[in-house]
Amino acid sequence: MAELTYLQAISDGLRTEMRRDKRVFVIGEDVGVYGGAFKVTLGFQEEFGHWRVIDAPLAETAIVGACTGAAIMGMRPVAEMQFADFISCAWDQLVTVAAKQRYRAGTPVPITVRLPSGGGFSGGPFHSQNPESSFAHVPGLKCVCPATPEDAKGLLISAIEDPNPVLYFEHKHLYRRIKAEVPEERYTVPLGKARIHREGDDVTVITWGAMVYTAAEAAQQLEGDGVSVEIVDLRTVMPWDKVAVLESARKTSKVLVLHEDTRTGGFGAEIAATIGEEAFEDLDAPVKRIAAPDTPVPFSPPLEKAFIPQVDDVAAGLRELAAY
Amino acid sequence: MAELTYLQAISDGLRTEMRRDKRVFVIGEDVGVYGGAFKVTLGFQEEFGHWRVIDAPLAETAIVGACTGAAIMGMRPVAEMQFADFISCAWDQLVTVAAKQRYRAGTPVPITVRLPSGGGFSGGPFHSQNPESSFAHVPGLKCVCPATPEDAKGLLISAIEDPNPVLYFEHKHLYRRIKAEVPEERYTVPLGKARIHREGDDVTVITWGAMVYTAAEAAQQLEGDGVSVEIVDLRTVMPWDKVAVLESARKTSKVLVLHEDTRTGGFGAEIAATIGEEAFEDLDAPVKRIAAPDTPVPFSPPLEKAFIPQVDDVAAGLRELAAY
Amino acid sequence: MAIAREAEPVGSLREVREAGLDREDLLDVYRNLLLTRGVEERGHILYRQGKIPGSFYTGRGNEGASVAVATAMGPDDVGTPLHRDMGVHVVRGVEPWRIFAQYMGRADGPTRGRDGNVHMADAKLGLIAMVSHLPAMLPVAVGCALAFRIRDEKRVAIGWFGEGASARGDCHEAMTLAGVRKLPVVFVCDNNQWAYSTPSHLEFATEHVADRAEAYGFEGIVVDGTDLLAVYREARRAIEKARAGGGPTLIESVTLRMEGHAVHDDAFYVPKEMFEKWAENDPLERFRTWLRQNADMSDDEEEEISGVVKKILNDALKRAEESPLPDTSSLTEGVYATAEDLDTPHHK
Amino acid sequence: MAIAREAEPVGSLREVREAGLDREDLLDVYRNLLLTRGVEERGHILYRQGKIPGSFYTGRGNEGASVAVATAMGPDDVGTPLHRDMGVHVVRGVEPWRIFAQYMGRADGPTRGRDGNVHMADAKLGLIAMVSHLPAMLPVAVGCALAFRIRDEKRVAIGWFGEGASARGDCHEAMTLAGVRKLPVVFVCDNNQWAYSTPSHLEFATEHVADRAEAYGFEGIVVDGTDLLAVYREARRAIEKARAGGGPTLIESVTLRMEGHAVHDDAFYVPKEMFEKWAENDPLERFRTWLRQNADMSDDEEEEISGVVKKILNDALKRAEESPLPDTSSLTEGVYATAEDLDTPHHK
Ligand SMILES: Cc1ncc(C[n+]2csc(CCOP(=O)(O)OP(=O)(O)O)c2C)c(N)n1
Ligand SMILES: Cc1ncc(C[n+]2csc(CCOP(=O)(O)OP(=O)(O)O)c2C)c(N)n1
Ligand SMILES: [Mg+2]
Ligand SMILES: [Mg+2]
Repeated sequence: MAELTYLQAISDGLRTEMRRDKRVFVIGEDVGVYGGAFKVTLGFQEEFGHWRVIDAPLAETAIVGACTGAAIMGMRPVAEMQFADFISCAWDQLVTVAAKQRYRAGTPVPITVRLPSGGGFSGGPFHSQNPESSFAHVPGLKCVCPATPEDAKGLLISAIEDPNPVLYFEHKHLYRRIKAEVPEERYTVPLGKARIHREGDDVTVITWGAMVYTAAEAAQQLEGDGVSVEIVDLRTVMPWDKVAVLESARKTSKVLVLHEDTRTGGFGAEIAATIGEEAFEDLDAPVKRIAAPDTPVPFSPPLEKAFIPQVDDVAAGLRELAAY
Repeated sequence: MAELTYLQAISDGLRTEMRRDKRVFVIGEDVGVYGGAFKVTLGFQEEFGHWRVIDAPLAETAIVGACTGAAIMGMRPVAEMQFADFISCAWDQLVTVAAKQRYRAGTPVPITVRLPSGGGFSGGPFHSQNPESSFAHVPGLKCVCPATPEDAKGLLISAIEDPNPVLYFEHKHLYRRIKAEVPEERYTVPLGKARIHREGDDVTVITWGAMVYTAAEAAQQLEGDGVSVEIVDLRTVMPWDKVAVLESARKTSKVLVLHEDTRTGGFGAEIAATIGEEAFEDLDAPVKRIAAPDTPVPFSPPLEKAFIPQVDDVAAGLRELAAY
Repeated sequence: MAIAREAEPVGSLREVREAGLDREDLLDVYRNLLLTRGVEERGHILYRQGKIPGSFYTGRGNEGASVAVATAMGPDDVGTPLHRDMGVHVVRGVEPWRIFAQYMGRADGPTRGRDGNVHMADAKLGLIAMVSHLPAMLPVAVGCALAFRIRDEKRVAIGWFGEGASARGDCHEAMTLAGVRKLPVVFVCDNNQWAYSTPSHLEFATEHVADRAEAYGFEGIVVDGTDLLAVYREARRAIEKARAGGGPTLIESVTLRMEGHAVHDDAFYVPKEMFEKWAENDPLERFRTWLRQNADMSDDEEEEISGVVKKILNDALKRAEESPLPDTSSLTEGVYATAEDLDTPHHK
Repeated sequence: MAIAREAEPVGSLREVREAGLDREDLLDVYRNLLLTRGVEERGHILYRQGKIPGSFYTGRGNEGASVAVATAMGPDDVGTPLHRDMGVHVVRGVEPWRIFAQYMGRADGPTRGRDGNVHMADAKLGLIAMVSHLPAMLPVAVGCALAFRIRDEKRVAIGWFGEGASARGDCHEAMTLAGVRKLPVVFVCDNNQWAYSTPSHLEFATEHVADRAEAYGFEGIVVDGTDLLAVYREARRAIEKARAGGGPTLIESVTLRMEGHAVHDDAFYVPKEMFEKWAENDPLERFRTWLRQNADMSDDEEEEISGVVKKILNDALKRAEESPLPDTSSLTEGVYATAEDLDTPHHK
């Protein structure tokens, strides 16, 4: 085991899979010579050559569409969006072609799209978004949102191996901030299985990505109040682990759903609605949602801080639930 | 008052506004000489000339982007998508430019995009979708989904008048099937105000678009069982009338949320989650959702019928709630 | 002034032999051409009989070009044909009964009733099912070519698109990527002069779509799409050029869409004289005449081929009508692929 | 072989007068040029001082071209400048202190702290704020031109884009629509030879982006972007042509991005000799020299202008630093516009 940052774990996962499977290739803007805007593929072109680490034109539709074609021809493409925000330029290729091809025509489209996402460093409205909710609504797509280095590696390998189009949201704010021991060998973390980040008895937080750490700090605060908080890290938003969520909801009877994406129509609504529908009799309080407000992500630090759910916001929500 | 079909009411609203306001123009594929794929703008080019009824190239990004520019220059553009499904090709222009311009730069973007949507006639995966949920999640956009001819006209005029980007989802299955008296003069129906389609005491259905009629037929069935069903027609999905929804939820204490779009992450989740959060103490049963399953819209009649929520499905759901 | 090269018509049998088709092949081509038109004509009848749900599209006027390009493809080449390219499916060997089953939404159509019209393809035959959104399949075709390039395979991908759809960004991005990487792809523009009701001059501002090829760093060719053999020759040349590492070509095949956009459209906006003029150049009639004049196709041969085609169509209709409607229990199956699904010829 | 016309360099004062600039104007242009560079240099210092959150971009090398095009615009013309086009904001009259306030995320920046960098514009000055997504503003610029055409106004829209962004579909769709409708729009490609780390030959397969103009039915021009006066002349000509109903032009202004993509990037991938060669053609130095040689700019004049610029910048920095950070109570305001918001100069 080596201690790796979240970013290094992503590189490691990708490199592992590229070494193992010749069908895997990487395509994206500046992924070659430059090693990618965040240096995830630094050194990859040297190792794998410029036909497996492809500097693409500034053309997201071509990148994703070409991945679809290559995947149908038996490759395992991994596209990098320079920022998750730019996936909006390939929306049609994903929802129209990649997502529906298996159902309509029986043709699987095993592509992975890596999406550096999330805010917290004044990236502004176009370099900070968390667009997973939009894609999770589209049947045929999968959405992965790792929170830990270990998951980052294992889930990326699963995503590449998966026979479907998978959007892999890597949270930029975790890139260099989060470090942990990561197995050196190849391993997979299954898509669709949540992880209990912290066990507790009184209130459950359902969350994913960078918010796992926000929730953990808030849970720490609540310890002082004698409230025991369980944190469920979804790990993959689509498919999402309903079983684990309902189990924790039934155990604590009080649930907070937390995400960094904006509130209205965010994926938290699906989770809250499902809990409300399937665990109605077990709830001792309304399922509460904490999420960003319904605005673009603002640039200026005080605004951005007010936008992204903070530890104190979560702690307050937990207290409210505990007291309900 | 004249009896108009839903489709004629849309034409009437558009024509009314174009006569009144020189800034209003129409752009889309085949909207001119042909009068649009559904003939909503039949005769418009003769009346308004070919610079106010513009046959666009097959280029949805250009259409929506050009509307944004023209709107910023003081026009009131109305774009027609040939089918709502094709709006996926203008996703980026809507969510990146139009939706965020007011918040970021203070520049309002008063555009209306007309979207013939919905299934029921074997249109298949690409001519039947109801993409309102995807857009309702994007702060800065509004989503209108009229169910009646009267609303179709009044809401379209409101959409055009509104200083924001408005997506106007017109349900193709209502086009010629639904007729009603429609005032001849100009009038508006406010965005964000639901309409009680039918009053009732025992169970509430929250829905919009073509599903209003499905709900109404189901409610009729339930009358025989002595169950009184209230139907709230949202009319606009964004902004949505939380006050009216919560009021009806509190009155009946049992709520069914119904939509034609697919279930997971559909806007019904937002409504159900909100009711669960804000009317928790008033509920006598879990908020139930009925929606299409998470698949593309299938083509073949038996599959499509199984996909789109039917009267019997809704009636069964209502019975279940009534018996809870 | 066209920038693209305008292709010559095809003359003699010798010329055609040089281009790779012997007499036997030519009779096969004729059979495929008849079958292509026959499938669509029978489809039209089915539609009028109320047996086809939804709408119905044909490629009338484009049969020759679609058959020609498919005939020029190698067995391992792949393509993304569109709604006017029935000939491609026929030439690659899709069984006609499955096409009728597709039209009628039956369980045995290539999409098992999940999609309609020509929104289908048999992956085993090297075809990828089109989506409605035009021309979203072009980047996909380029991706196939990219895979071939990465693996250093001598295979070529063909991407079809309409002249109307050439206005969309997907067309540009696909050609840009193909051009800068010199990928083995041939772009075939079915220029039938109308995009629904919209004439070409409202879709692009050059004389020909192929005039754009140079802007992407490759060659553009304009060919008369009613001249099957000329289309074949140009497609063959472009495909072999791509196979040899010469990069993409854009072939624009000019025809007229001889019917409405779809069955509900009477095409009132197309000048009558235009239809009359192009009716004189019916690709089927033109090829038949050529075969009689240049390849001595006899009455007997002609009759035999028509007979075979008629039988195929009759049998196909019957078999398709016997195919059941899909079972609703299958509705939610297969939205996501499983690992076993990857066990297709292409994924190996 | 370039299809686009290659513009000549500009020579004498007389020539420039003919193009519409008198000596006074030229000194103003010089002032704007100094101010443009000054704003970005001071910004860079602010960044290093930790006063600018997020990242920081400059248009070093492109100051001349951006000032030139903006100078050629008429007062009622509009535009969508990008991240290398600070000169446009300066020429149109955005007060430098507001730019610094924008950089620093202060309440008085044009976006009130909601967006950063050059993601800003003052609508009253005829500019529309860019989004990050490139080149999504081109269809918007075309839409402005469409409004002018519908209302029969003699106004022109300018849409800027980078040579890298020319690969995206938005570029194609915008030019297609502009071309078929002959709209009064001028497309200005800031070709600084790199898109982040990606060289042009991986973005497009022609020698020049402007070679594509013909594919859209209009003229393409390649101009040396370090030659302010040549860019001015070509922009002026194109703008007046558009105003007169002559339709779009695509001007490609060739420069080198003289710094990294953004402040964090040391541009290791750009050959050193390339920087050295282009450093000899610094647009500011080049214009200054020209003014001294052709318009007799004196030491006194030069000093005066530098002094004025320095004072503007100093005052601006001070005022910007006094501007408060936005109040978090404003966070959720104004996602949606109200009817009163439409009461802007453009909406009347
Ligand atoms: C992105 C997109 N927008 C709109 C449509 C609706 N539509 C279907 S076919 C068609 C015209 C296509 O014209 P062309 O590309 O010339 O092909 P043709 O049908 O003439 O063969 C249109 C507008 C579509 N299929 N895709
Ligand atoms: C659609 C989109 N994809 C990716 C990016 C990330 N990005 C920002 S600038 C840039 C390079 C742009 O190159 P070019 O168009 O040549 O402009 P330049 O920065 O060189 O002036 C990239 C890839 C973006 N802004 N938009
Ligand atoms: Mg056509
Ligand atoms: Mg550049």
